[in-house]
Amino acid sequence: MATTEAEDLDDFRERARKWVTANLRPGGAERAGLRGSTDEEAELAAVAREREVQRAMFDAGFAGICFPKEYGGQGLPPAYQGAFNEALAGYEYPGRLQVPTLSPCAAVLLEFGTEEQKRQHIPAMLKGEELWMQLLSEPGGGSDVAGATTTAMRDGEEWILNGSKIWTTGAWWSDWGLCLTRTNWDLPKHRGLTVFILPLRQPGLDVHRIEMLNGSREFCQEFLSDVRVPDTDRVGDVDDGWTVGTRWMFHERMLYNSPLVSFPAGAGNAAGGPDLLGIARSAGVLGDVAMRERVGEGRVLDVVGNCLQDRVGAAVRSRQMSDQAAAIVRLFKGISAARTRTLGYEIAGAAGGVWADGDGASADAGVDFLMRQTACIGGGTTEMARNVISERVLGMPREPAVGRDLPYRDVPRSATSRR
Amino acid sequence: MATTEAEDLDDFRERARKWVTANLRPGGAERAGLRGSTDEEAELAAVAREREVQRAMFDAGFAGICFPKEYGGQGLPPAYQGAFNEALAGYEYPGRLQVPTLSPCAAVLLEFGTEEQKRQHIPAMLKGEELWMQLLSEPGGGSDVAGATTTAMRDGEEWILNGSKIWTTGAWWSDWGLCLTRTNWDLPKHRGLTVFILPLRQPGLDVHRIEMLNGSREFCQEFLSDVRVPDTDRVGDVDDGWTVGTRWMFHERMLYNSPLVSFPAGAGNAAGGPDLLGIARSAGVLGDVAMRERVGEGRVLDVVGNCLQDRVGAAVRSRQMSDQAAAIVRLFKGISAARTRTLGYEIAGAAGGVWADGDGASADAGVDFLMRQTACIGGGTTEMARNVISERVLGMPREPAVGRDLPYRDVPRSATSRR
Amino acid sequence: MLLEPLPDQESLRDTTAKYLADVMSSEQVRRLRDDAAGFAPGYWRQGAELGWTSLLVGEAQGGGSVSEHGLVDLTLIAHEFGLRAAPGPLLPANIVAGALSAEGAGDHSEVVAGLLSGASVASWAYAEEAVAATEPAAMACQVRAEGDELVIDGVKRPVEAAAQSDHLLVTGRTGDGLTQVLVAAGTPGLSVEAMHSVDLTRRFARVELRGVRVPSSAAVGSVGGAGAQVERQFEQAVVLACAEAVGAMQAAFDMTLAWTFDRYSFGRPLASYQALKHRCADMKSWLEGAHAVTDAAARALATAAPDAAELASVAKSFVGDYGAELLQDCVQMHGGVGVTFDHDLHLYLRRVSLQRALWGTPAEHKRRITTLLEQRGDA
Amino acid sequence: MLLEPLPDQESLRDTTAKYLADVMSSEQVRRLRDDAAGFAPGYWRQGAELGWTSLLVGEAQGGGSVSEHGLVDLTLIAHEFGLRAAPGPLLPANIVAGALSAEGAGDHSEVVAGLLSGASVASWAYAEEAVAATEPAAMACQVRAEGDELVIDGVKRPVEAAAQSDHLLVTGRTGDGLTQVLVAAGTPGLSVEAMHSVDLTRRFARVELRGVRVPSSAAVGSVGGAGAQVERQFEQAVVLACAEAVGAMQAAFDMTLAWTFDRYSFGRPLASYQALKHRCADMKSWLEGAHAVTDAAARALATAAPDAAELASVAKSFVGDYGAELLQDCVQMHGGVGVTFDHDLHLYLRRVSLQRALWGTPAEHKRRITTLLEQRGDA
Repeated sequence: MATTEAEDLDDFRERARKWVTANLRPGGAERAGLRGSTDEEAELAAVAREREVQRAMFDAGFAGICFPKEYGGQGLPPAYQGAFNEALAGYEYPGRLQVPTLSPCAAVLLEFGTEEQKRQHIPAMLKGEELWMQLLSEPGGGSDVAGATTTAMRDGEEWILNGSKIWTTGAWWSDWGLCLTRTNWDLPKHRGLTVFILPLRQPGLDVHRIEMLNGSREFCQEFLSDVRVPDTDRVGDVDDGWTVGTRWMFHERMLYNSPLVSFPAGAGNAAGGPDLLGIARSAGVLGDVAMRERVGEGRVLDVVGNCLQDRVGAAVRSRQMSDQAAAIVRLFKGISAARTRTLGYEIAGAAGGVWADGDGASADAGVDFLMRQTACIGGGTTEMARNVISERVLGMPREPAVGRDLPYRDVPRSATSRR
Repeated sequence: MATTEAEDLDDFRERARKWVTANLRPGGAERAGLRGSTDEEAELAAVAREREVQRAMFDAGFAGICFPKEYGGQGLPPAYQGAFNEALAGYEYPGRLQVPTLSPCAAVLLEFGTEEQKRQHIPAMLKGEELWMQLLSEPGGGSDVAGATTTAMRDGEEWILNGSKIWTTGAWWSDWGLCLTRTNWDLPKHRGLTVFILPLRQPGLDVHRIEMLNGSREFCQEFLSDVRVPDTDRVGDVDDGWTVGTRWMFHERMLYNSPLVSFPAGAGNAAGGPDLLGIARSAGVLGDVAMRERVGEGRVLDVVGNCLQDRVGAAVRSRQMSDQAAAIVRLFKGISAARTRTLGYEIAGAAGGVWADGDGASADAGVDFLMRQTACIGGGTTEMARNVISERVLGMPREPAVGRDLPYRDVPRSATSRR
Repeated sequence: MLLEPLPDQESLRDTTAKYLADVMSSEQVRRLRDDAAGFAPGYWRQGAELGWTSLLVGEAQGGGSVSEHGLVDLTLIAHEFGLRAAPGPLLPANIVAGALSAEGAGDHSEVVAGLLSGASVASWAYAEEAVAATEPAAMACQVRAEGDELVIDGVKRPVEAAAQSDHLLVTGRTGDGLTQVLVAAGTPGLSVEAMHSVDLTRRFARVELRGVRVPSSAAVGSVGGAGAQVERQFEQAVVLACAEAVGAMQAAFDMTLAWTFDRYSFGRPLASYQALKHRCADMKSWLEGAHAVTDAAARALATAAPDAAELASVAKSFVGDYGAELLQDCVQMHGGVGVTFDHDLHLYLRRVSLQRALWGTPAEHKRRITTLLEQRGDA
Repeated sequence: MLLEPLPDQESLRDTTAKYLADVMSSEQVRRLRDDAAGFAPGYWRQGAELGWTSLLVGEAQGGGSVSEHGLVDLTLIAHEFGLRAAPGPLLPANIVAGALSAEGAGDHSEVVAGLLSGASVASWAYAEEAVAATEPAAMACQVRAEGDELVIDGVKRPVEAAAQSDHLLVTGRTGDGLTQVLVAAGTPGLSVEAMHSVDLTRRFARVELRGVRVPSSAAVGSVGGAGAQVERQFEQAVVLACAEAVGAMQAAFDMTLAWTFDRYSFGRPLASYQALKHRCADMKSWLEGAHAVTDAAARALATAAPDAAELASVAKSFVGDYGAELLQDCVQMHGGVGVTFDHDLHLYLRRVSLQRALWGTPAEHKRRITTLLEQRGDA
């Protein structure tokens, strides 16, 4: 490793810039969010490339910049990660290994993992050898993460897991997962949970790829049938999983302010929205002032969303706002992503609903429109964000939760998740 | 009176048409809803004219067409009222004497009043001698009508009323009111109410005209200080006022389907919205397609609102929908009225915010915009309409009401209405 | 749809509802994704026997309304199609059948007979790229008379079921006027190229006509004088598109409302959350508004009422805007499962989105309404 | 506004906040409805002593920023104005002071001195009827050179505080270029006619210039070459309008949130209803977005960043659209009392609505953004 204790920030920045330029391909956030990829081979190739890049970063001393040295990191202050992120701007980066592998997964292990767990997994993550996923949402659960019904029953020094998790991005090409389970049905909801580490490729764990309406199959559902996990793979105390879960959620909220992940500076601000100007051009309506207004509106929302993210990020860092304020950004970006896709469909006109090969940007407007709500659902719905903002940021009264103190087995649940 | 038992519908229609043509002025619904009138004399003159017209209708046998003969009505079936309404189309009509005087006030008296009360008041209403108002809303109460805190205390054969009512249209030129009071604070909210008749011009009853932001002073607040009401002016049983109130609300919802009131056919459908085409013309943007879209959008909302009103009205009459479905129309029209005023302000551009004498239609766009929410507040907020639709029409669970069974004195209330 | 259908209208609707329930489960709709035509000929023929293609055709030609108003009857069928996101060229086949059998259309009885029996399919080649569907005068396709023949040049897109059609009714310009011509599949100079759409079963194509020659008798109505007929067809298409979209809105709303009762979150059914209750109330108001205005437009068009043109545009604009919002709200309430392929919701989302984009977008119809308002002011 | 103001910025803001709290209660604002000028000269002079008019003027001319960036400092004052719906010609006086003291503006030091002391007031005659404020090239007002004089013909509206101003900075066209001229009140050919506005204290007028003659030295900047300066002034005006509107949004939001806690309906505080909680969450996101983009635009403009023009338009469009919606939501939550004259809410509703309409509507700025995007694409 090339780093020395003494390397100062400017030297580090310069070294990072040189290394990135010499070793990485130009590009950036090319992952097709809403449109999804239907090409399995291309997906696997991209994963393999990301593992390579992560390994190269590790070898050059740029992986885990703010992770402790004893687990393979560099032990440097956050400013160094910031400098590296600036160097990354405009280049490929191993996004799948950053989120959720390094945060929240590695972040949770750092806080709650045993020494053994940390030594086993964190260096492997930093080297790109272990891709991690969060086994959190459940088919009957929606936004109610703590309502997990996937059950872990103790059997000597092992646990036996049964149930199902869903909305795991790319579980089919991943290696490990953090899994939230219910270990005690006689305690109230938040008090009977426990977190486990489990390998995703093992008997009894069936990964099913979910087809979305746009043909994308990046999300998975996992079915767990008598999956055995040694007690040494438990994270945190038995029945105290919500203490782990609370921090897990915290790391999720803080992603773009986290020093644990590498991402090109500004990537959080990448508009990622549809190219409304391009759609207007390909639909032949660039001369129509009403359509020009719509193009402008889309740009307004993108730019304001980025300014808002910067403001809230700064306020959270300076503790003028609590980290719950991240929900403000989540809400705004969700709503505005849905709106810009609607604008795209409006601008495309008939060509948005029915298109020919070679139509240009307008050809994507239809499917983007069909998928528009995913921006308001994935990663916590906008409704949940509104709850958090009103209750946690504005201090308005909490929603009455039924049976907060009842044994969880007695709390009403969706039919599909009743047992 | 010219009517005979034998007059058939066609003859009636023809006679009505001739009478209207010969006796009424062309016009129609000229009352400035949102813009309000600031001219007191003009308002009083209009009230006087309506009393005259009502009297003329009475003398010609066209008042109270569906009211019982013993109270001065004509005792005819609803079709006759419909025929008269058709004849009224395009003519002035005594709107202030229809609503709330004939419905809900007279309608409530017909159902719950004593024989004496009916004989005293209903003929006088039909002759235009008594203008009635509803003393219902209270300053601390908002949409929670049954939460009345205006108190009536029994004193021998009299009651002593104290409290305040608000949002009474034109109480300053009216004669009588139906007043919902609390007569028992030890019973739950809905069980300690009683309704009284009271003259609006009497010592202890102070009518204060409220100035709105647009200068209109048509709404009033009444302050009741030891107002004495004889027990003979009580409507319905003591503490059973909510039975009266429920029907009172029913008549309010059904106004445009009520055979008790006269109104020009189609008046319920009068757009009443801003003249967006006129605004576009006076703002000089009629050639701008984006502004043309806005004009069209306003028209869409007006037309759909009218179609919706017709559909729901027909469905309620044929009992395919409950009368609670009126909330669907109320919601739609409130939202669309607010939207069309926003469209007007957008079309007017700078001339909406700052205008010169002689600017034309755009000169009203600014104040209309400032007042736009009144369409979503007055006559029950759109939020209340959404509650009714979701709970009563769609059958979704009711909102938890705090202290439904507590003595009302122990139920939390707004500070301003606590006593 | 209609609050109080006549008994014959009810039975028309019921037979179609039962037939679709039997043969067109959502599983079957999903399977048709991979079917090149999007529907089977037998399915269509059986539907034709139930009256799917006869309602705009006069009795003399073998068709007939079950009420006085064939278009209103047909909206009942379209509504059922929407309720099931059913496949098949309902809209274009009917528009063409109606056009061919209209007074002054000329003799096209053989083609009409094929459409009535469901043995053949026809479509309307009307729309063009980058031309608002609300402005037929702006279309580029040319029809010119040469002796006893008509020669057509132009590109039409999208044309529904063009590759599945035995005949196309092509609308083009002759000078400043409009002309409609019936062109048989396979006529030299005619080429059909498949397009993609947001819908799962409806198929569309780009139709190119290069010096396509047909005999003068192929004209439907007068050469250069078909403007009024084209407008009527367009408004019929608009109303049918709305009726189908309203059916899809109704299905999606019902499904979503039921879901809010079944699904629990934080120990309470979704239906108990006021934010969702209020969203459902808004949706209900849009849904009833969409029913109301579509019915009003169908009635106005069927009775040639003076406000028919405006009502058609009002309906299309409203159903397009609010139908799409309603469907997206349904998706939101379902969460991720609502955009999975195995769920039924997207079938309706697709249908509503398709109908929003075709036959004039909401924006285009709003502009048309303003023009109509101005004309009324001028009159 | 600024998350982390410098100490000097904070003290600038605090002195203004205290002064306004002392002299400008909402009762006082309401009383000023009947005041012809909308503000008292003494009020303005005292404000000027607190720095209200000096921040865009260089130190050499007696002004000076408390940070590096006078415009950013000034947004703090504008924000305080918004928080109190305070009266006074803050925006035009500063724009003119800045313009007169800019490099190459010529010598207007006497006028600048008057503005700095608050002894005199000036305004900017920029807008014209039926010309988008975002398109100065379309303005009709003409300035032509005749010997040693400039002759101005045109009609400007609305001009803020025109009747209260000692000088007007008039922007007009000279050929294809723009020219700015300082015209003293009372100059022959200049007439000022009062207009009405949605605001309670801000006064506007229609200013007609018929053959108004001034010496060439009255030009501010070069004749026919003031385009860039005009654009800068315009963007400054846009940002100040936004900053003020954001202050009004903040005041209205805070007042409304408190109201939801105090007000009970059906035995529960309004704040406990999820539908209202979610509305407040949306409002909070708009409010923070408005703060964020306005601060970003001010910073970009103060530092002459390449995206300054776009950010200014984005801010104006967003604050205009969402500020108005936020205020109307505040009205809705208040119910009828929110539109009574005696309540404070309408003071903010008025201010936000006014700023929405002036200096380019949201629609006009969206169009401008699209043009900027195209230019960027071309570059």
